[in-house]
Amino acid sequence: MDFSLSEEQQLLKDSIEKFVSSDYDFEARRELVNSDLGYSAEHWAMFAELGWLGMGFSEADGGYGGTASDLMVIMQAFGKGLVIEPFLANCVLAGGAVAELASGPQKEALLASVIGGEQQLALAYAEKQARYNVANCKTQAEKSDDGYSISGEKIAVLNGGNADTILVLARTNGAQNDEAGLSLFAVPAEAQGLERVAYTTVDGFTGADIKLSNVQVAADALIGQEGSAFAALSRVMDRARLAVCAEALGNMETLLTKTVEYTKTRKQFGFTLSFFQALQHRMADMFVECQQAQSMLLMAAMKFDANAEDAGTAVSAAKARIGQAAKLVGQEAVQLHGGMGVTDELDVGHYFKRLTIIDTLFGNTDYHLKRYTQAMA
Amino acid sequence: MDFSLSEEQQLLKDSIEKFVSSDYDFEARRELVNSDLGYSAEHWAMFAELGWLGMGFSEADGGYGGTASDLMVIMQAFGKGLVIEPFLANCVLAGGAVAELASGPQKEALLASVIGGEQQLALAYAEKQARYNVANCKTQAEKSDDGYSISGEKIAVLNGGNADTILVLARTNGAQNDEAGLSLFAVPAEAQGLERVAYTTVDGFTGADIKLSNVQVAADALIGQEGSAFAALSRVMDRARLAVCAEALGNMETLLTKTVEYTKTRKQFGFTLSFFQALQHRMADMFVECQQAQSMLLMAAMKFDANAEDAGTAVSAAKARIGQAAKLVGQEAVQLHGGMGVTDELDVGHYFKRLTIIDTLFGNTDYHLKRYTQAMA
Amino acid sequence: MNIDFTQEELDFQQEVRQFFAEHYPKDIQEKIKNNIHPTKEDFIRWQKILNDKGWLAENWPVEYGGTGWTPTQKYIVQQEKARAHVLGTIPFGVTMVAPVIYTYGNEEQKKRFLPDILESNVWWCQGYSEPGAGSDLAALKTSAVRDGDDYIINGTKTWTTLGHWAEWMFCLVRTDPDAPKKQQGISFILIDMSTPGISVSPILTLDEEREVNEVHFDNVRVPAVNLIGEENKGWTYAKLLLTHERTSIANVQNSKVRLEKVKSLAQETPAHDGEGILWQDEMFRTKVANVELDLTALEYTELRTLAAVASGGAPGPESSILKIKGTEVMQAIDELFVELAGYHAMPFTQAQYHDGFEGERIGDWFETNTGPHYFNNRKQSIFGGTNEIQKGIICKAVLGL
Amino acid sequence: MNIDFTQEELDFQQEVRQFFAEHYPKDIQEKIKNNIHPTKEDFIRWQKILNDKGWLAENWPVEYGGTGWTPTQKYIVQQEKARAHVLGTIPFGVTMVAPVIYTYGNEEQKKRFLPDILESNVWWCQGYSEPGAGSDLAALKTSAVRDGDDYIINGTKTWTTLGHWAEWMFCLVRTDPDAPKKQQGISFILIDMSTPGISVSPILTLDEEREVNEVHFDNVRVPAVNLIGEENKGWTYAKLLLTHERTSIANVQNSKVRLEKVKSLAQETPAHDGEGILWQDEMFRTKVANVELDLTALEYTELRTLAAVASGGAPGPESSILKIKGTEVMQAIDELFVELAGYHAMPFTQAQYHDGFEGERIGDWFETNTGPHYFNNRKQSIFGGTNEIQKGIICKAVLGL
Repeated sequence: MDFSLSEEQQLLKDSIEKFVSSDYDFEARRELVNSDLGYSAEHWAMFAELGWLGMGFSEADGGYGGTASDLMVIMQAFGKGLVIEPFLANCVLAGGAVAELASGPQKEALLASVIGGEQQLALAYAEKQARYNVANCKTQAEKSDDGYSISGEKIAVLNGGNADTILVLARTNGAQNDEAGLSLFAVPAEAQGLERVAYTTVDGFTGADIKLSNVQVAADALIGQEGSAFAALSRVMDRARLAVCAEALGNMETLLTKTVEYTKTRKQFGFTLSFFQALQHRMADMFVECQQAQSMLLMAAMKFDANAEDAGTAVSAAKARIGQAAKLVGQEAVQLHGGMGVTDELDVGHYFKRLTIIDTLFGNTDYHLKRYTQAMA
Repeated sequence: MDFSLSEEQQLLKDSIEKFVSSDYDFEARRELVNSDLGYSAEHWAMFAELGWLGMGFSEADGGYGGTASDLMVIMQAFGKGLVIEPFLANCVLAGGAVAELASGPQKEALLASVIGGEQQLALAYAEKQARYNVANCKTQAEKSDDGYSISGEKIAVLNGGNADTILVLARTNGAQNDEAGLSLFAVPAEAQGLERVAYTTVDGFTGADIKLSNVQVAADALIGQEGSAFAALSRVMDRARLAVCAEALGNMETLLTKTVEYTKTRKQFGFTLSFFQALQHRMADMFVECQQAQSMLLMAAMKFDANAEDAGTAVSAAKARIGQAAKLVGQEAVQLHGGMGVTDELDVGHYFKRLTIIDTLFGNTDYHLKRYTQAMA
Repeated sequence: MNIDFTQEELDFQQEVRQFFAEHYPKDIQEKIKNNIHPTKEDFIRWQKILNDKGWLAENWPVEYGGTGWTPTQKYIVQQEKARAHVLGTIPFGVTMVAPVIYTYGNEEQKKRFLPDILESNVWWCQGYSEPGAGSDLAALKTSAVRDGDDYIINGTKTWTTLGHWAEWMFCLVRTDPDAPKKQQGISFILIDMSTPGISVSPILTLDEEREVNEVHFDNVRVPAVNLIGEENKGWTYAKLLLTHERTSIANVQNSKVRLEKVKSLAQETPAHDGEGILWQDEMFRTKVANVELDLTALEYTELRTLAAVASGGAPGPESSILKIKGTEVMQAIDELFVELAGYHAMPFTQAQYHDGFEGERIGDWFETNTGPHYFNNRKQSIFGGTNEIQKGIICKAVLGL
Repeated sequence: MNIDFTQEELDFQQEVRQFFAEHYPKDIQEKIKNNIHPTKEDFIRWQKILNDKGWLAENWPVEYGGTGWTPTQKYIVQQEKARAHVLGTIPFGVTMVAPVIYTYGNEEQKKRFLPDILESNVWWCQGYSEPGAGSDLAALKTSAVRDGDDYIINGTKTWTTLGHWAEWMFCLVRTDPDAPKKQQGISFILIDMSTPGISVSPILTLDEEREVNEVHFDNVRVPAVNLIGEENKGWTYAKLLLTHERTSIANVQNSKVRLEKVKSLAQETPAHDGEGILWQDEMFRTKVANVELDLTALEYTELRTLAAVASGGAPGPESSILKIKGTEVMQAIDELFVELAGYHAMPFTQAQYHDGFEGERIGDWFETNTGPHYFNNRKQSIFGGTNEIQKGIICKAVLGL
């Protein structure tokens, strides 16, 4: 057993944390959130140049990393700074699905452009009736003469508004809930019959709801084998869960630091807030939750990377427990900041919003608690 | 709507509280707990004389009260002093079952002696496999020439060791879980074939596990009609639940008072404990829980007395919510008393023990939360 | 003890129900049902209707135009209001400043201000909090210096709810900076918001709405006749108002209606794993049940408090419970809504929830508002005296700690 | 980062497992499995066996007879101990006083005391807490006044666990009552419990067991050679010991075994409504799951702490987390056991859980002990520095508050 980061991971961590602390101030971020693109193209190019966009992929896939612990290092550092660039959507979800499923040439074509930061991808899997069950898919892809015709509705497609290519999960076979019969298609965002309603999300990221009406794609739009998408996407989901757990942990660490700092400076009733023991003990609780969250994340990432039999359960354990920690830390950080905590002006509330949405992403606390409970001997 | 006590109830409350505060000190109680009888015969005679033992019964049944709110007044006051005399077993459980079920002459015979304090009763309904479901009864009563022959095993019979007569719930018909086919029998404690293992309970009360092997009773041992016990006992259970909720509230009120007093006198780090804000806020939480518990109890008692359609659900709501409050208040009282809280010497731990057992009695928090959840629209 | 309504009370319930059915504007009702933000005009229109019926000033003495309702009647009205999705009354005039005016104001002030409050002709706001003071309300610094028949006021107030709609403010100012205790030397004064030197700037909350404001005073000249009661005694008057604020803050009936909505939506919402409905999920049901238990307890705690007030007492420090549990329940319900919305808690669709939106809606009506509502409502445990302050009040005034 | 054991570690695991299978006395194992209180002789017998193997002093440096185990090896041993229901080692000698002796004692003291500790020839107890001091350990008043070659000791120690079995006590005494800070003027001294003037009286805990004691000193004459290190520096030595105490307090592996027991019992226990089994009850399963999540997190928090200690640091203030969460988890498991027992949590059957009981048992083996165990275990969050004290340490030493 070894809990330490590799030398490369430590360097990566240091460089992202340096970027975040010196170049990613909150007011600049606010401008990015309010911009048309919703993030900084310059940052994205820089991430590509520094190799960060390749850290989610193995060397075989043209990347420089690819383990869950690599992702953890990146996402935790991004979480500390509330980075809104679409790393998760491109390099974990869509890119991850391609890496899992695609054949050699497809992989090269798509992943190189992701790692190079030249193309924006999105993964459209969620449907309203499905909640957090990836297998529950009503979108249909019917074989047509020279390819497929896809129809259906997808919601909450991360980066969906900015994506050049959207990877759409569709059913080529089977009933609505079947794990078999799911396939993944690369659909150009500008394809005829594809309508997207893009939006900023409540936590400052971007997403889209997408409607496909008889969208025609060529046969080579199919990523990998027909009917083989479920297992691959399940694995992508678990990696994405670990990624957002790490991001949440970064969020929480920053909130704890900021809360401690704030209470040390803010005076009331003639004392700094940090003098009040009731508040002190609540910050101690926040600290304990952060530590427990860190432990769960390490445990789950290590099990995932070791291909442990119970890796999926471990991921759910982490998502559920970190969900609980995030709720406590997020709510307490806001509460201890008092009125300022609920203003748009201060960054604290925005960390809280991100934590709230992370809980929803890829199955909320209860979904994973239940998955864990069902696996429990 | 009216939340105030009647004049009689107020007088009753005052007189019990006076008895408890001036004549029921903790060391004297300890001696009673350790005595052979496990309670004070003198107290019992006094309770009878003052009419307290009749407060659980209507005037028609020879008593002086009989509403759930009457019971509430008594039990809350008893709870404040951790009174261990077997009021619950005699006047709520066994006596209550007789009042619900018995015919005129049977009633007179049994209830008069209970109200007069001359006879000790116990109600034997619980069976190990049944948990908190009264209908789940394996004990059988088979018709014999001149009466019934009863066989089965009962556990946790409150006052079972001291009882002169034991009211035994037995099946005269139907399958193990049927609500129909349950009958109640008055069995002399010394009947042949009745073995009892008496014990002190962990909270200082007394109880017994009872085994019946072909116990012969006469036909007139049957209380009320054959097969009619379930509805009556369900009602008795709900009254008993309200009674122990009231007792728990009394326990909690004393714990809050004692904890506040203790922290005001105990010094640490140069200050009284009450100076420490983290502890202050926890006592505020205890206060809030006591108030919420009081509200639930009033609500449920009033609905029960009004024969409201949702009275049963209201009782479960109260038992569940008060169970939650009791856990918080009991554990916090012990914790805030530090080492002293976990000693046998101090009364605080004994209140905590009683609260723990009250949660178990007649269905624990989760049992009632589930009953509530199932009734929820 | 008894839980039933009398026949008179049942009749009153019918009357209230019928009045709302007939006179509560349907367009406003639709907005409330659909979480559309009401406008200033909506509030005024409805309050005028209520006042025409004589039902606006629930807590005022009858002599000033109050209803004279018993606690049970008030409870019935609260129930019926929630049931009919009735728009809330803005408290700053009728609930907050009015009791101070009729209790401590002089005859002239009563005549001048109370009628306009009853008729909703004047929109009030509250000038208590300051940027530097936070929960330590009495540490306020906004100064009022006597100059002839006026006071000259300088300073900044903050968290001024709907201050950008207000024509008048009731305000705590420091008239004696040298008083030995900070609670002394504070005065209670009424300020015309159109007076030169006053500027109001928005503070956006986490839902990016303008609800609260900072109000700046730059040598603002306020006639001394606007002072309530005695100079330097303002803290006493303000405290009366704070307990009044707290007894109405539990919001029990609204929470009940919202919790019912959670239940009915859960019957239409797929379970988290997409199989069956969420209402069949025991984890979810248990959470709902636990909130409902707390809410039921709170309802009876509120009723007990109101009964105690009616039989003589002013609302005591026990009212702090109403603030603490009331806000905890509200926020727990917010969390349930977010959970119900699932992925559709994510889109930020502010315009959908304002008057006049005509675009394509994203998500079902409730979904995309759950996040902003949850975020905004974190203020509930902070504003109006944080829940920590309320616990402090319980410790000091009830437990004697 | 990697989670696997190396081949050497797997071999070690086998060795440990086999050793326990072959050498751990079956009669003691049966007691532990059945919650029978072990006797003093049981502890000594087993500790001697462990020491013969060289496995008693897990944390000592190798030069004094320690194992030299890596954190992973210690973790493996903990796992195997829990798995085989191995009786715990009494910490007062080998875990607590020994590190102080080999770190701060002189050569003569090391020679005199360490071998008897290793061989379990001498039973130690701890003399830290005092009736008047509570959590404020440094406020201790027991005085030691130099008189020739001796100290004369007067005062009272309390919560002395198993003090009635002890032959020696390590004790904090005040040697300078005039020191400017209360942490100064404290000395660390070793006391033969058979010295005249010492009396030990029981304090019963909530399960009515004698586990802790008060120890009274009435002009007790203790040779000055028993002083550890320098006079008035005892607080420094004591602090070392406190952090050692805390790293071993999480009890993760025992909690894991107990939680597994909860699960298996739940499969044999009827549900609360008597229909089906409790293990099928989602409310119960969810509670178990939540405890297990916390416990898993704690296990990795402990591993991280041990790894940090191994790579240089002394156990830092982070070890307070182990105390807080470790005891919370223990107590949560106690609650699950009480819930499992149902009505059979009620009978008080103390004698059943002591050596030599031959009467008729009431309830299944585990049931009637759940209440007393739960009550007794409330001490876990109080003794060894209350959880409130631990939070204070986090605030001060980690968060800088």
